[in-house]
Amino acid sequence: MSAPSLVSTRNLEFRFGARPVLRGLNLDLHRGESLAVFGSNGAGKTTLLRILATLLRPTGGEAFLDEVPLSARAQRSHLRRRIGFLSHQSMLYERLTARQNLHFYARMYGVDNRARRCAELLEMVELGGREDDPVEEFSKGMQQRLALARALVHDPELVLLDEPFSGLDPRASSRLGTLLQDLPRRGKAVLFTSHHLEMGLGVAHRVAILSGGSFAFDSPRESTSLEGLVAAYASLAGRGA
Amino acid sequence: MPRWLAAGREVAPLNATPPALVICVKDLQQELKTRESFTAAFFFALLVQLVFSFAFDFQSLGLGFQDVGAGVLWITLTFSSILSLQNSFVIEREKNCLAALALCPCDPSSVFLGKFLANLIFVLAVQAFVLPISALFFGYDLAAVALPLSLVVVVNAAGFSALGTLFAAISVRTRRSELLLPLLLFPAATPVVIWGVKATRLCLAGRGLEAYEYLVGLSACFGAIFAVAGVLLFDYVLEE
Amino acid sequence: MKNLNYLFWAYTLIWILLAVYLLSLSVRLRAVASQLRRLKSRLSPEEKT
Amino acid sequence: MERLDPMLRTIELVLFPVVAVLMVACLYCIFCVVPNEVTMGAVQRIFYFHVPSAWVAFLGFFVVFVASTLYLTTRQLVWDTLAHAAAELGVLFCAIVLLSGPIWARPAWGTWWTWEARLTTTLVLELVFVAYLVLRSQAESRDQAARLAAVVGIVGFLDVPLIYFSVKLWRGHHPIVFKSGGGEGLEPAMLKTFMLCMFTFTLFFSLLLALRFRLGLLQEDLAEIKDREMSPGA
Repeated sequence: MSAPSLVSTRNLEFRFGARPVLRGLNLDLHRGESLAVFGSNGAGKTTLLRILATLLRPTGGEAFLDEVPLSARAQRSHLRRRIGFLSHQSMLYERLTARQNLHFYARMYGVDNRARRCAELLEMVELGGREDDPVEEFSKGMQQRLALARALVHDPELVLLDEPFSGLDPRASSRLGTLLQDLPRRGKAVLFTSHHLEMGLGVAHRVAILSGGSFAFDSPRESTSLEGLVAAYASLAGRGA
Repeated sequence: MPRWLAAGREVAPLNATPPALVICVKDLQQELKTRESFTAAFFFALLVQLVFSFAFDFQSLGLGFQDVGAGVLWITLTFSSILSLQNSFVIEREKNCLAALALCPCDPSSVFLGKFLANLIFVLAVQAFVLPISALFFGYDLAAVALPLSLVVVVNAAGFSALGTLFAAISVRTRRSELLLPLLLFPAATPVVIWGVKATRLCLAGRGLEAYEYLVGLSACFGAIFAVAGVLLFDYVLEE
Repeated sequence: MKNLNYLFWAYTLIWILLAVYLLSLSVRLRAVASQLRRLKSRLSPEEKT
Repeated sequence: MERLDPMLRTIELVLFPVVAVLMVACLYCIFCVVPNEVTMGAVQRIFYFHVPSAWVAFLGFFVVFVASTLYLTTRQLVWDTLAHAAAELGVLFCAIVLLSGPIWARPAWGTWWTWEARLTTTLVLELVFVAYLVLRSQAESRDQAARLAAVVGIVGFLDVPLIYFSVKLWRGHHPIVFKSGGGEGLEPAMLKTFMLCMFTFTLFFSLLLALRFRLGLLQEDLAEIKDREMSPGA
């Protein structure tokens, strides 16, 4: 691919205290591409996502969105408008209704046509009809779906999802899978982490394994078999941080 | 010139609601739904007054309310404010909404201003209910001093909330935030409490505004200083 | 000279406070330094390999 | 940090004998040279330690302020280590002020504690910076402790004049400490001794700061080595 990548990192490093989490991680992700990142617990998947979401600042190296360094302070709000982030925690206000939550974030991101956008998203995550119920009455899966809608409320170009499949029933999982395939078609770049190798491989254009602080395995889907991925994961993920 | 520099700072569209206001409205919505902050602060304020009337038996000691009333009112206000300040950020921490706020494409100072505004409104709402009740309890004429007293309360509560919002955001990031907030806030808020008590005492004694306008001015300065400090420093508090 | 006992206690207390702090400083310094030495000696052979 | 350690050691080595000699000189002056104050008697001699302690405590809080600002602008943890060291010393010297103040107040005013402006300000400041130290101990990570503490350090320092002014408005009178027999101002011996004490305490503070700073740096090294040990393949 010759077009410049939407998101890239050069020698990204992150230390927690003195403990290195990421070491010299290089990543390139283009528009219209999705990448599934696997790795054992503590491999730094979440850290990577949080850095790309501008929530953490790397201790070394730099990450770029469209060649703009993520640390560029003057550009920060501009950058953040283009990034959507789904974290482990739902980032929803439990006492507010689904609609109020979405409207709040839509306002914060300055989304035009708020009402329509929110209705659209609620429909997409199949929460139509429940939009005026407080989030605390939702099941885990419903909350996860609403959290996903929240992350997409401002139609971000870069979509970062941390374990999006967790807490979803099979039906919702397959819906999410369809969505993750649909987003790249609309020119978005998607990066998500998962424990579920098969699901990730089925959805993403590329799969990568994070081990030892950088990508130890990074390959397009076409040239990866599930058996190969499982074998690679088994040999790499055991190697600690 | 690199492309990212040329792109220029993005300006929010004019018709958009300022983020600070959006946050404040969100907090009010939440509070209207549950009333948990108000209920807790209100009943706590009543309890404090109750304990005071037990502790200082005004009637048999022959104390008038203007002698100790200012102190009672300020202890009530500061202690109950701590509760709502705490709650205001505990709510944000529950599902890590704090991170979502930090990620919003607005200036971190807007988050501070929004939370500050919402906190101030809570404190004043609680006071609006507590003051009449304390007037009933302690038998002083609230109507006669209502206007100057509310000026004193508004200005000093603003100063207290400005510093309190900053410190609540700090303490909520630590383990045992509920212990840390009073520990941080009470000593640092000494000035605004002293000036508030002094002004309230003069006010309750029926003195004219000119007798304590300098105190109100000083409290306003206190509020301004820490509001500016909050605006400038909140970025570091929000950062993960 | 009046109030000599107050003077005596004031200086005694100040010196006790300072001594306690200095003692805690030296204890902490020594503990950290010895731990550092231990760790370094344990680490260095590993690093050579 | 490798650069700082020998420098701090040198400072300590140079300052230690100087401070020791000066401290002895101070004590000699305070107890053998200076005349008795007329109204307060011997107890006035507390002030040769009381006032310099207060000065040094404020100096400590000022260092916290400067180091905190530098930390937030440069993000070098060294500055935070310095701020932590200075805060601890500020709290220590504040405690000395709070200890020696009442001992003087008892014979002079007949009461242990008085809500007098400077004493109260010192108490409030002590509480602010004790809270600062508690905050540090309760933070979830080193970086977070540094960032949050820096904000509190800056805000706490901005608060100092406000606290002093407010307490002064609330309660007045601090004693005039140096009034000698003649009434024509300060006795020269008193002034000289006082200046000597101020100078000695400043150096003493610097010595302690260097020691405490070095301790902080060593602790940092230690934590780093421990972290590195826990993460394999480093």
